[in-house]
Amino acid sequence: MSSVDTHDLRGPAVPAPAGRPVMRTSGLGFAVGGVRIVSDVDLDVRQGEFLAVIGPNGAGKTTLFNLLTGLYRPTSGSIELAGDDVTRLTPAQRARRGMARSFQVTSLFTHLSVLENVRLAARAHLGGSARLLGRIGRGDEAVRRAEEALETVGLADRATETAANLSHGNKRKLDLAIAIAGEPRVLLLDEPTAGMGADDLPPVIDLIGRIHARGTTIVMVEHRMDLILGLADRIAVMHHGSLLACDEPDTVMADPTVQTAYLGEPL
Amino acid sequence: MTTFLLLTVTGLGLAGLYFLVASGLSLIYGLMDVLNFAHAAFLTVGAYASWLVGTELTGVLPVGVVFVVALLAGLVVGTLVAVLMELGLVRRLYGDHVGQVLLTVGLLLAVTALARAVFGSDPVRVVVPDWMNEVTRIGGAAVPNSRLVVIVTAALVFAGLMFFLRRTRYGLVIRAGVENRDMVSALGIDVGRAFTLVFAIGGALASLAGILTGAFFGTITAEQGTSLLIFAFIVVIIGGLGSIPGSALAALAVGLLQQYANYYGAVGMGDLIVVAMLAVVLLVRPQGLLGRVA
Amino acid sequence: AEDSTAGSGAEGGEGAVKVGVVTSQSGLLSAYGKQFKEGFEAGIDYATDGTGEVDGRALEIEYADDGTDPAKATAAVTSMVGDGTQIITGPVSSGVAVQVAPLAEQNQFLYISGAAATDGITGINDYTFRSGRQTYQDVMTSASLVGDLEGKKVVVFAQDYEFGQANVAAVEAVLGEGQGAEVVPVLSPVETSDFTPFARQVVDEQPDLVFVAWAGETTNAMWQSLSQQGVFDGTTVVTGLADRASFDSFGPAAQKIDFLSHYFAEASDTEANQALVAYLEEEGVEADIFHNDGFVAAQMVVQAVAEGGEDVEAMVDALEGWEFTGPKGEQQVREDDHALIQPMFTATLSGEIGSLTPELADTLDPADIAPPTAG
Amino acid sequence: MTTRPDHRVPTAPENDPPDAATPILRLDGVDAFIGESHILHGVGFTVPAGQITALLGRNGAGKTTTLRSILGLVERRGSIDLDGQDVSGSTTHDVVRRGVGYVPENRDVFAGLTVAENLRLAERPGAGHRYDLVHELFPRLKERRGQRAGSMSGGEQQMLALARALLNDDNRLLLIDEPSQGLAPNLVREVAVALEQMAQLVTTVVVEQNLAVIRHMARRVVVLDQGRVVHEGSAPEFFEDEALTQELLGVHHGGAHR
Amino acid sequence: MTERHTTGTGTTAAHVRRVVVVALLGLAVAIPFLNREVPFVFDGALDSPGVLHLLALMLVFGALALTYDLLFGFTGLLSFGHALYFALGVYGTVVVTSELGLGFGSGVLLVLVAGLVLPLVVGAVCLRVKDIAFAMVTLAFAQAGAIFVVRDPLDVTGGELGRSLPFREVPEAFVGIVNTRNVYWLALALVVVVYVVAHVATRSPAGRVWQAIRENERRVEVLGLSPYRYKLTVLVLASFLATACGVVYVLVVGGANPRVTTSTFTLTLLVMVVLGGAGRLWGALVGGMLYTYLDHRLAELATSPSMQDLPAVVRVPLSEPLFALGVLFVIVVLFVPGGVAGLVSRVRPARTGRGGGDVATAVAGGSRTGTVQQPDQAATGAAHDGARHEHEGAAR
Ligand SMILES: Nc1ncnc2c1ncn2[C@@H]1O[C@H](COP(=O)(O)OP(=O)(O)OP(=O)(O)O)[C@@H](O)[C@H]1O
Ligand SMILES: Nc1ncnc2c1ncn2[C@@H]1O[C@H](COP(=O)(O)OP(=O)(O)OP(=O)(O)O)[C@@H](O)[C@H]1O
Ligand SMILES: [Mg+2]
Ligand SMILES: [Mg+2]
Repeated sequence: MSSVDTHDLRGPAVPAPAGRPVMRTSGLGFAVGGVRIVSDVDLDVRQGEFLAVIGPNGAGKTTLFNLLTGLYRPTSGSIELAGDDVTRLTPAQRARRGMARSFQVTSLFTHLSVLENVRLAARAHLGGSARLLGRIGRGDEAVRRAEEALETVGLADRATETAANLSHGNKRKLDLAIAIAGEPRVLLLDEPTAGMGADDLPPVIDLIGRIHARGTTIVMVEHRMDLILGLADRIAVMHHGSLLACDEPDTVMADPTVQTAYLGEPL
Repeated sequence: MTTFLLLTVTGLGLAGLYFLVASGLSLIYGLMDVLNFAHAAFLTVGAYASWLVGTELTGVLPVGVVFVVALLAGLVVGTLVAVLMELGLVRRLYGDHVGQVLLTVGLLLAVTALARAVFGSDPVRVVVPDWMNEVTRIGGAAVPNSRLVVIVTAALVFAGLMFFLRRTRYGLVIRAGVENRDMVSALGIDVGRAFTLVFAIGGALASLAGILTGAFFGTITAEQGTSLLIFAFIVVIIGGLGSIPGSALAALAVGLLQQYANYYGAVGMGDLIVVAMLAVVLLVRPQGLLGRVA
Repeated sequence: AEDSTAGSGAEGGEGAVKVGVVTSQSGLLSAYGKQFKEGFEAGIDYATDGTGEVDGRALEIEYADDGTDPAKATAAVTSMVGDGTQIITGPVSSGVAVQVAPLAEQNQFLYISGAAATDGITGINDYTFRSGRQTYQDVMTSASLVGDLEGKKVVVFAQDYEFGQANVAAVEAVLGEGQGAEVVPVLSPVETSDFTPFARQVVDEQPDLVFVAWAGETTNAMWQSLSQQGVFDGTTVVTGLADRASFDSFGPAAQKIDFLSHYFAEASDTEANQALVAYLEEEGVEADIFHNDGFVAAQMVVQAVAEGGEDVEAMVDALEGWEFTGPKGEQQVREDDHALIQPMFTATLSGEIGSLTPELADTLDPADIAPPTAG
Repeated sequence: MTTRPDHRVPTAPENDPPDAATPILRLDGVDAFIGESHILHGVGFTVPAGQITALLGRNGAGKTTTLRSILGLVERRGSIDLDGQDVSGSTTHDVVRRGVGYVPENRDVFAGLTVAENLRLAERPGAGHRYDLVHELFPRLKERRGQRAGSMSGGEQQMLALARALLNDDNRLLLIDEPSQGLAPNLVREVAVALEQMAQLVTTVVVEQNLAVIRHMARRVVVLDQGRVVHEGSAPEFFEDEALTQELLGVHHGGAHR
Repeated sequence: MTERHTTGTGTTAAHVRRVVVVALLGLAVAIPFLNREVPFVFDGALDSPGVLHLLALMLVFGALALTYDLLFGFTGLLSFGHALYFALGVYGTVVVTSELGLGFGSGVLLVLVAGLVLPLVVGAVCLRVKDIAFAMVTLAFAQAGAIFVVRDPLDVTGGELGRSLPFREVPEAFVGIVNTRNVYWLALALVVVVYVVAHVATRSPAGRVWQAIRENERRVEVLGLSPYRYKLTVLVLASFLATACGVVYVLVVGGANPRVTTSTFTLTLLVMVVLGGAGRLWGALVGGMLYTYLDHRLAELATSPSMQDLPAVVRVPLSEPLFALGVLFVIVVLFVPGGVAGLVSRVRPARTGRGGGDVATAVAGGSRTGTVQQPDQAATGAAHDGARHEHEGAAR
């Protein structure tokens, strides 16, 4: 399980100096049929940081992710990735610039094997995969990476299983494996731990921490504060589509509005 | 002017015919996501059943009565066949859309071939009351009464379907059932029955269309259903997934346009214009004119 | 004279001769194919005096279904010819005939095309003959139905496809250029479901003669539209009489139409026709339009074998210029292009719908309606 | 009729021995199959009326399959006794009509229908419909009546899934698969409270991965592993026993991360 | 460590398979020399022109079904317009050789170029929509093609009669019944070429992506691949190969007929692929061959004397081959998911686990989403209604 350390985990292609924004939105807004779902979000994500995004249900967190990855076209504002304006780029183009994500609702290739699911992701990020010639062989880099990713999330023993046959929690793990297999520059995780068993949580949290530690920028939506606090460099709080705050964990947690709007009384 | 009027009324008649064929298709497709190729088979079955009864009774009863009895008989047989098909075959494949499409393709091929083997490849003549073949003068245009019958029937079917979908729970049950059958039964609802009912309605509508097509053309052939099916598909798709008003609108557009284009345009414009319309509508508005979107 | 050799000289009998009959026994034109096949059997029975042998040579007849599909027809022909068959007769579909005819030239077998009406088969190559009539003869017959057409207006009402267009062309040539009539085509698309506007168009032209060339399942609807729009009030309407099953499709207009006819049982009383009708009666079938074509094909096969033995070139020679009496009457295979010069009929329908019977109006002299030499 | 949720955690009626309650549900030797896979092997346990039973186990242990086999959504064998009647041969809708509410793990809201339509579909004829309770607990659902359920956020869909199960007032048994999934912390608490308050009326079986949520609610636990019941007993005792939770669920220091 | 994932190399199963393939191919090549009757199966000796002709037709349709499988079975593109490209090959060859006087070789070359250009243009338009809409737009284009052929505005196609190939322009080796064996070998070569191309393509990196698109197109996009480009690639490839099939078809049959342009013909392709097993190349090949065989042989059977003694209830339906084929098809869809290929893999002992990199295995019978299995919400939502706006990422 801890073999991760020995893996050849590459850092981002061109490491930007720490603290420089790797992703930035300005005045980002999204509306459907006149309903504003995300409004005026100015967010700086710094190179190599771990940014947690919290907020009540329906605050606009997933929508923000969809805007960042290009699944939605913003109705206002712009998005920069590593200094370039990517507002108009397709999801595929953004992904090729080093953006990867996991989904809140698991999104898999259900009839393919678990390994093939991850291999495709790895392949996509290695680029040059539109070839009509050649075959996927033993020494394939993508296969190697895929196997690593599966090992990491603890699905290695189910590699040949058809993805549809996995239990819910295991599907969630596979979704995470797909996201990390591409060794992205920026990794967006939407509630990656939902549905995961208590015994699997520590290794997964551990894993996310390690991915972060090797320089990947991580933005993660998560409702469980206990999981966030140890990891996040900063916490962004969304509410009613706007960014309420974005600051150090301690500062955010001390904020009374966050307490009432989001956390409620302790259990 | 008279010609234009005639074109318009007959265009409406054609629209009515298209709508009758499309309505059952649209119902099943919209609610159950089954692109039901076998619709044309129901059409054929209903038409031939009605014809059989009609020829048996001709001479025994007055023509008007024969027509009504034959119509009812056709409806019953068509509906029954649809129900049996749903219970025996389609039911096994819920949740597998491609499988269902394939199944209905196979049924269409088989039923059409069977009808040809049994009834021959020559058209058979249907008995209709003389009145249907007479004309009514509308502003100088001699409009065949059968067209008026089709137009009125189509309007009634439209109203009936709207009632079924808007005022009863079935519309909801089936739309939900298509998305996730298990979850609907987990709400305590017998989805199977609802699906069978919709198939029955689809079969009844198809046989109604088949019988009226017979009245419209005066003849029935085994291939009639298949050739109308393509137009019905086009109507359903232009109108938008599962939207009955959409189908009605598209049927109107297709019927009228085809009639005008055939007359005023170069020969064969009618077909091409319909095909072009389909392509354009889909490329501009992939969900169709009134299709469901967010 | 055609069967003078049949049945004689069993001594001289050499090997059997294989004959392949390729028709539609399934598919769209299966009804026609069935007639052709029955007619052929009747013809063989007649031309060989019931022996099935020609000069002691047995005729080994093999039947195949082409499903009205050229691919199946070529497959069947290939298989038969590959097995040593030298005579093929068949399709009732012009589309199939067009595909099979070139094979005859490629592979040097005798091909007697069946009921296909297309003019294109005439003169297509040395090995191809026809046993039925061609479109040109249809049109010429219709010309006889009206008197002098000089300066009159003729509307051709047809479907816009090969068959319809061929009729338009023929009418333009025969009635237009030939007789000085003004020819106006009104073409409807093949797939049209409502003919009302086209019927209206026909009426609006105020023609003296309407020539209707129609085939297929929409016939009934078309006639209905024509009568509804009042075409029959004061205009002569002419069309071809097809098989019996189609009589009812003329609807209430049936008695008002002047028909040109290729063949119906009541049209002639030649010995061959009597034989054909009698043979079919035994089978419980009423003689119909394409029974003739099958019968004639059989006569031609017997003639070819009788004179040509096993040599295809000799068979061709035997048929070229051959004169004989078929069910329709005296006919001749024209030497130059293998057109079948034959009589045609005009007719009317009488009786009630459901029991309409054709009545002969006139028999046209083969020479008067002979098509121009093709090629 | 309406149970108003409040933010107080009600004290569990401690001196009410769980096993004394009459079981409303009893599974015995249940085998379940999905396609060709044999998923459950002789699962048996009882669910006493009037309280919350937690169904626990690692990912893939068979918790969801257990709930689904009670409902007849998977092929099953064995005896499933619901309120004195064996339902192991019944169709899903027949089981549900006996008064069962179900919240699936995937939420499984009807994405193409509106919120209102989703709820309307859940209305069981003959039962009263507790819209007031549902709207009180999840005001969002009232605001968004006309929104297509598929366009709702993850948490909002979860609210809808819960609301569907809570709607009918003749429910006797609730089967809830991971209620806290995707819900914000404040809502998790409210839902937990509501479920606890209703448990007296509606016996509840909850599958939950977040032990912090379940440990205060449940009176009994059933633990599954690889399709078999490996533990059944009182909840407080189970959660106290660190060695046991460690062994069966792989959790360290008593469950939560907090 | 996980089991190494292989694509079939090195294992004994692969060896066996290779031996079988080589043996079958050798047998196929040798058929024209085998003067042997196969009672019931064929009507005549194997080396007779009739049998060789039928075999050649079967091979051509097998190859055509294979090209359709690339679209439908592998990428999940339900196209109702595949007949268009086959018809392009068929009519193109006939028209170009009779009208342009380029000579046969250059004529065919021209047709093949058209077989690349047309799908590129039409596909670029059609692929802007998905699912049923895609099926219908392709149908519309194919209908336009069919109308063009039957209406024949340029006076080149022969309308509904069709047109025969001017055989004097064709290389002599392929003309006449005496040369049927050459035509047979040509068809065999076509199958080999199409199979190899399809095999290589589906095993290639791009081929794996087709597979993935079929499963979950949106996910593919988020991974950084453009589904549009991949779909266009497979559409052009399959269409081009279909055009090549059309060219060979003309040489086998000797002419063009509007039948190959109809939507019924496309439906037939669908039937062939499903009969054989969608998503398995050899399955589609077998399906196409089997269908063609039955289509021809059932017709012969129906007219055979032995049939005439059967009671009408049996004889009448069987007189229409499409009835038997339709029923057979229904049975396969209902009871034999995966078609012939599915049957075979069920009989054969399972190989090393499903899906271990073998894409084909994973999809055999994969055209269905089981009812029991928990639906993957996002995926089902997107799949069954492309138009619906999915909150979790409908691209707009
Ligand atoms: N088409 C739409 N019409 C109306 N409202 C919409 C539409 N699409 C999304 N919304 C609303 O936008 C809001 C933001 O949703 P989003 O999924 O971004 O929330 P979230 O912060 O991820 O919530 P959760 O924590 O529950 O996942 C929700 O309230 C949702 O209902
Ligand atoms: N469609 C399927 N086909 C085959 N096996 C399946 C299928 N669905 C689930 N399984 C298997 O059944 C077992 C039990 O699954 P189940 O969903 O009941 O687990 P669970 O305890 O609910 O897990 P989780 O906590 O992850 O939701 C798992 O091993 C899973 O792999
Ligand atoms: Mg969210
Ligand atoms: Mg579960």
